[in-house]
Amino acid sequence: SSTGSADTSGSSDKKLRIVAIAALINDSFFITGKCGAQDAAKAGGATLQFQGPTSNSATAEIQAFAAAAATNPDGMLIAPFSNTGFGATVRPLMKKGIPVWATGQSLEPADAYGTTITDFLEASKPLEALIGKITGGKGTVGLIADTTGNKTDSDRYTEMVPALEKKYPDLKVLSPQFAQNSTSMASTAAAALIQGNPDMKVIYATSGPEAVGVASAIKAAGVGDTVKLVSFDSSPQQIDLIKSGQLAATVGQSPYEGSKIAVEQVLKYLKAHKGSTKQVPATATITATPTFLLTPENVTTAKALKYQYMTKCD
Amino acid sequence: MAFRGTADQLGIVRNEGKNMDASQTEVASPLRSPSDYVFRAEGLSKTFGHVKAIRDVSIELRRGEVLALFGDNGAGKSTLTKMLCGVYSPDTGSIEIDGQSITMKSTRDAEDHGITVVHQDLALAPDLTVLENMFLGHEMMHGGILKPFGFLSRLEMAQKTEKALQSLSIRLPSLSLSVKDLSGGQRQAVAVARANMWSRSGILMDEPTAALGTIQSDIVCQLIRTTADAGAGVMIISHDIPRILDIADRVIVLRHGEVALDEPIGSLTRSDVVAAMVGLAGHDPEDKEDNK
Amino acid sequence: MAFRGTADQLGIVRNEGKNMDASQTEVASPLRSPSDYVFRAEGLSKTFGHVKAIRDVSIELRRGEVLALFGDNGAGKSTLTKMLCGVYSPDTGSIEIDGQSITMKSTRDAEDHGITVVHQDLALAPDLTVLENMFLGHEMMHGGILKPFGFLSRLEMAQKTEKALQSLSIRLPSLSLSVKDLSGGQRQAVAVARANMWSRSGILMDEPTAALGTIQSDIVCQLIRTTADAGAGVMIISHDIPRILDIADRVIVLRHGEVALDEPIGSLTRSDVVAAMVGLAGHDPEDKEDNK
Amino acid sequence: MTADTIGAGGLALPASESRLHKILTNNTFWIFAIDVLLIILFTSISINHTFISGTNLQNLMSDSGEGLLLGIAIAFLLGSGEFDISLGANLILSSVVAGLIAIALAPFGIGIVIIGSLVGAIITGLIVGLVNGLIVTRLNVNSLIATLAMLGIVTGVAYIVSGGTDVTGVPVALQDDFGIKTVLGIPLPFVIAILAWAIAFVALRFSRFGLHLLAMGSSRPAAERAGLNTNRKLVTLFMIAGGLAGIAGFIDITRFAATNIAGHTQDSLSAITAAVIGGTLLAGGIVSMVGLLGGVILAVILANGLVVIGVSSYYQLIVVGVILVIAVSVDQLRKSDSKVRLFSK
Amino acid sequence: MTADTIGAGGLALPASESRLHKILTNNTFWIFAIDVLLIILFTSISINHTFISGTNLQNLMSDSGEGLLLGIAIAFLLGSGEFDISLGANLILSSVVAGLIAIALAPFGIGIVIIGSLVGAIITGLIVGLVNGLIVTRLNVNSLIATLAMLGIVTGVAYIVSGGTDVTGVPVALQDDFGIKTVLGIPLPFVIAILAWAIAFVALRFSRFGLHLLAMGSSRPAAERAGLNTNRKLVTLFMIAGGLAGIAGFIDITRFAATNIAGHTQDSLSAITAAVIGGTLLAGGIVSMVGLLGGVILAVILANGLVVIGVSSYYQLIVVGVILVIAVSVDQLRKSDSKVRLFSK
Ligand SMILES: Nc1ncnc2c1ncn2[C@@H]1O[C@H](COP(=O)(O)OP(=O)(O)OP(=O)(O)O)[C@@H](O)[C@H]1O
Ligand SMILES: Nc1ncnc2c1ncn2[C@@H]1O[C@H](COP(=O)(O)OP(=O)(O)OP(=O)(O)O)[C@@H](O)[C@H]1O
Ligand SMILES: [Mg+2]
Ligand SMILES: [Mg+2]
Repeated sequence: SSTGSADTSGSSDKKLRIVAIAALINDSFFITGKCGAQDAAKAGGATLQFQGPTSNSATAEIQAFAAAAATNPDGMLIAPFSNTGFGATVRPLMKKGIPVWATGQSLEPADAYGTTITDFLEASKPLEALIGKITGGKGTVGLIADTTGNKTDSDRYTEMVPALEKKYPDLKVLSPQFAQNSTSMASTAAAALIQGNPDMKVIYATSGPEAVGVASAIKAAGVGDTVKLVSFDSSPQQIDLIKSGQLAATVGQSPYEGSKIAVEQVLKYLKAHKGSTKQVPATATITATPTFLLTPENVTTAKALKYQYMTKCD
Repeated sequence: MAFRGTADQLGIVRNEGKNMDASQTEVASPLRSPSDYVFRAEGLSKTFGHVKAIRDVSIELRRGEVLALFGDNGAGKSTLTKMLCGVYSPDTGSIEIDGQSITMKSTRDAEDHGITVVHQDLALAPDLTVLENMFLGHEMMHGGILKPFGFLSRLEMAQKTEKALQSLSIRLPSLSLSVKDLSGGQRQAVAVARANMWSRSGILMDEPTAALGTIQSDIVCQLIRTTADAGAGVMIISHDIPRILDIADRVIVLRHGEVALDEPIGSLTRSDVVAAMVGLAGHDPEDKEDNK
Repeated sequence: MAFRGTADQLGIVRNEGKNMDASQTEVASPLRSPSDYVFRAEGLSKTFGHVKAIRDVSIELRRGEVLALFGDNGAGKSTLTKMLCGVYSPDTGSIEIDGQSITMKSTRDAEDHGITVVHQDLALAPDLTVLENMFLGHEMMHGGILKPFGFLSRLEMAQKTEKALQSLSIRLPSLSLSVKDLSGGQRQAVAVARANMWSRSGILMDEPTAALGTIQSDIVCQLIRTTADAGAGVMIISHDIPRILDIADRVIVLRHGEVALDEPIGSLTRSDVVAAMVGLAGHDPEDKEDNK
Repeated sequence: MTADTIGAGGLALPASESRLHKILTNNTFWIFAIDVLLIILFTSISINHTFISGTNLQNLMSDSGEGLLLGIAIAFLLGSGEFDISLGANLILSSVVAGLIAIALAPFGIGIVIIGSLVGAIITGLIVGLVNGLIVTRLNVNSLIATLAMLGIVTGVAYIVSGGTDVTGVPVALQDDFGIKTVLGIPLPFVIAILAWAIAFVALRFSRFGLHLLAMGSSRPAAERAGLNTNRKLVTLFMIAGGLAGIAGFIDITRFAATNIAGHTQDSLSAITAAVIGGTLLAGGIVSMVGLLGGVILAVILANGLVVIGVSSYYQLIVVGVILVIAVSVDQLRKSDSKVRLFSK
Repeated sequence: MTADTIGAGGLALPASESRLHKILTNNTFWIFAIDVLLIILFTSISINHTFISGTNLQNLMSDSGEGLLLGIAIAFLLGSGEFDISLGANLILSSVVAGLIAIALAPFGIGIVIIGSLVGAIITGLIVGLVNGLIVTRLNVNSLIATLAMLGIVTGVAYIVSGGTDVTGVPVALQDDFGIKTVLGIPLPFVIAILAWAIAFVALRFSRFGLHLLAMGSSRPAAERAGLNTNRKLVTLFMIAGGLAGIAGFIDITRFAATNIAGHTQDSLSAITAAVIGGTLLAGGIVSMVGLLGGVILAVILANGLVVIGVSSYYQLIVVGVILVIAVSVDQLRKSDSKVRLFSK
């Protein structure tokens, strides 16, 4: 990773330095976001640093964010693990004229200069329809999530489940089993759910590792034709599962787009307020980034490619 | 070649508040209980899985008496001692102190009844210093304003420890050495000095001289005699038969967990004791029923 | 009252392959090295922080000799022994075996030179059974097809262990008792039997009879005498001066880490030894310079 | 071996017979009793008793494969008085290496792929174990800190080797022909784990290796003074543990045809729990392989059973905790006298 | 106290003076030496030396507050020969309770809010500690399994009480007037932690409580035979540890004005690491409060410093691991003879 140019105190021709903090740096969602931010920074003539914890712990991410803030970068991107707890570091930065943009999750309270996040309600509509189609409104739907208390994860089902229950009264949606990013825990839970609910029709995995675990459980139990798997996110493993027909559909987000917009907006602000240490205005408005329901049928189309996460930025 | 000095010349230090100064001999014992027994135990027995370590043993310790407990290795001497001071709870039988039958759940109960113990495995905390081990459970605290904070008054304790060890003619390089850095004999001296310092009505000593030098062993024997003369009851387990016979008032021999001999010292000789230990001279309880 | 039997009557079992059967006395020793010293050590010293445990001690052990090492508690006997068998590495000085100066990094090295040890703290593994402790490091393995798997032949080892313990007149409830369930004396007997079984040219015994019964102590003393007569060198540390003087050929007394007396047994009496230990009769190295 | 005893000592009991008595009274009996109880409970509650059905038993078996392998590794190390917190990271690195090898060897057919990735995983595990052993024995670092440091180092290496995200494009045949394959109805991963368990059981009980391991754990000074080369033996033990973690890593990638570098953070702790519940002492010197099996089964029964009978995940945590306490305290009731210390001195 | 000695024994050294000598030679010196070295290194590398800047020093201090409190709790328990894996969960539950109280008391002004939520957090922590202590002493369950079970139970309870999501809407004043408040430039959380550390240091060194704690850890049978009521003392110790975790929970919610129920999984392990690096023995009997401080500082310097100088996260893991090994092995070099066993027998 490149350390930024020596002196960043506001002189105009100096390269601007932006630091991006991710929630989990070994996840393809955040790697794709990094690529978007890097391309935008290069285009805007700035340098980008990428940091973040390797285990999903909010304390570790907050500490990393505070440490990076202490190096007085020109602008910062934050992909918060949970949307609370960052205010104490974001507010002083914004006061000093350092714009902070949130991607992938909104800050609570809205202290950031701007936010690019998936509109989870909108994103879950096609998934709701698909589940309705597969189950015909009857049977049981299983839910394998990451950890409770992780809003980035819970947003993917907290609005969709009530909507499903309202639309299909006699569809039974089970309470979530938490797999903590562990494929084997997801597989254990899925196998048990299949066992415990003979009329299981669909299992919804809320992220990559969970989807891989559930797919393995379904395959091992040999119930591929009666129990369908749907998921959120489109990691390379999930794309393989779609191509092999083990994954009926998955919601692909556009983290590349989200981080690209974030860097562009931050650079736009910095160029417009060269060297100013005036308070950066915070806003609660959200720039929604598009999502796309990937299915075996459309997974190879050009449009679908834009929503498939990368593992390298070349 | 006179030894360095008998016990009384050395002015054995006793915990003033708690019990007799060595010099007052033969004065009516000021000890708490009027009854002249430290304890009386009836029908004690203890089994570990297959092993019947103690079978129906009755034993009593009178005040002012030195009771010697002999027995071959594995005869059950330590097991019996552990039952008498609350480390083990007896499978059967009862222990009576001051006329009431009591059950002791820990050595704390035994000590409350005035009985302290020198254990065969010494039961010292290796990582603690000598003075910390000496005063463990009997710490001397700072009075005055520091009272509520429960601070240890280490200086006072160091002086008392030093005096007690010197009385056993043990020279330690320094009092702040942890017990794990001491030699075998130095550790045993600390254990003996500790039991002696806190004893009131009785001391049970499980092979107190095993690792001690000859001089220290003689001093400990004299210490035992003087403590008994001062009114306390002392039960001593040892394999050093000649030395203990010199100071014992009564002798009990254990064989395979049973009492093979229980007689006042009278004209008992070393070979009588050994015969009872190995069951040659008709004292042999083994003939009754097999050990299994 | 004759004791149960002297050592040779009991047919003390020795590890056939390795060394002498007790009955062949006075035959030219078939031991490996021609030199008639088990070891020769010059100018050994060891300091623990402030404490100068051993100061410039030279000591040698001849084959066929029983060397008694006496000293007050803390005189440095165990520290010296630990240096002679590789547990501690000496700060200064050298140890010579078979004419070459060697450095021993562990007791394995000492054993390779034929020296086994009975440690004062016995160094037994409490959770292992008696026979596992006896054969730790010298296991007997199944031959034949099972050879490559390295399986222990427990039956054979159990028989050997039993014979060895019986020769010390120690009766254990069962061989599969873990050592932590044994009595103090039973444990020591296991340690002595082990050292005796694997010894070749020399045994160092640090207070081998401390916890043993009188009968067992006599047997161990005879065992030492017979082992020496059979050509091995035995250095024994003890506080049981009379018993050891009976079987010793040479006596060394340590005082404050220095040799206060090193003479053949001749007409040495118990009080000569004690005098040297406490430094009364002009043998006192202490006058030269202070211990600090 | 009916040795006549001098005097009345009870030497009549031949060593092996009393050993049987010893097995029965120790705590493995209680762990399996509780396992059986839970199986009966979950079977009765679950809808048409699916908990005991063939497929679910297969679930239980494939879930317990990796746990049993890591359990054997930690039981050996605990028995010798050491610790290993790096097992989870070792598993991840081994699965990453196995994945990359599988992709590279894909053109040469499934047989080559399986052998190549298994060998690669085991070698990786052995290397991590070797480094663990050398840090502990040569640099004299206590094994908790040494393996904790290696947890970080090995995880970092896994991220670098895998390029920061899970290995993609692992041949699915690895899953079909191995991961979820069954032999006589028994999942292959479980067969491997049980085989390793059997070898470990025999080695611990009857071989010199087992005796030396327990001696080092019971009293390290006693083992050293008996002349055991403890350093060399500890390095061997850490390598065996590493190799077992390597096999577990291979099984992990065959079960899911993908690595899971963000998972496995609690693997070492769950292995330690299964071993300690089974009677293996943290302080060393006492290991129970049968108890370990009971502990692993208990963990898997709870993880699967509570979901099958539909307990919500918050309450699952509480139920598992309560059953853990009951399992261990019931076992203690029997040993009234000897208080089992955490670190028995 | 110049006691004349009979014969030549060296009793001249008064106890306290040699204690100073003992402190210097033990390993705290090395830990702080490495801390200073790292501070110099990171300061020189970081862009215009921001590592040592006022704000970053405040970062370091507020980051180490919770770690130090948990470190004191685990050092006490390790010293007495016990373990506690439930500290992280205790912290979460306490912060949830504190959060809910803060919201409820919001109308009554910041003073009431702070006191109410602090008291609530401490009481929650004490209760969890009490239950830990009772399971260990009354049900005779070894403390690793007991606190592991409580980890699950307490986490489950925290999820139920918080409804499975972080407590939000916590009055921001809690953060502004306490969490990020500084007294003479020093963050309030750090002040509280250092105060608790000082009390712990004095209690351990000079009070009877400290002596009994170490005696129980050095040899439990010896402590029992000296008549100490070990059960009652252990329950007290677990409650103190729980109370400290409660305070850490309060600090957590004041720093971030929100709970973090998905985090804190590694808190107990990091506390144990800091204590063991500082010289506290896992087997009990030896505790170093000064060493603990050095260990906590080392952890915080590495976590913050490596980010400030821009080391990428993968390499951070490796660097931290390597420095851990160096820190502990350098300390061992000095003690050539006495091999420090993990579980010293
Ligand atoms: N590890 C150590 N650290 C500090 N001092 C020690 C250590 N080991 C022994 N010492 C000191 O060295 C001196 C000699 O100890 P050693 O064990 O050799 O005595 P010994 O002659 O065996 O005594 P005993 O007859 O009681 O066994 C003692 O004063 C002891 O305190
Ligand atoms: N915890 C235990 N478990 C099993 N057997 C035990 C236990 N403790 C003692 N024993 C057995 O009980 C018998 C008596 O032991 P004890 O320690 O009382 O003997 P002792 O008379 O003190 O012997 P010594 O003179 O050697 O100290 C021995 O055979 C011993 O093996
Ligand atoms: Mg005894
Ligand atoms: Mg000695």
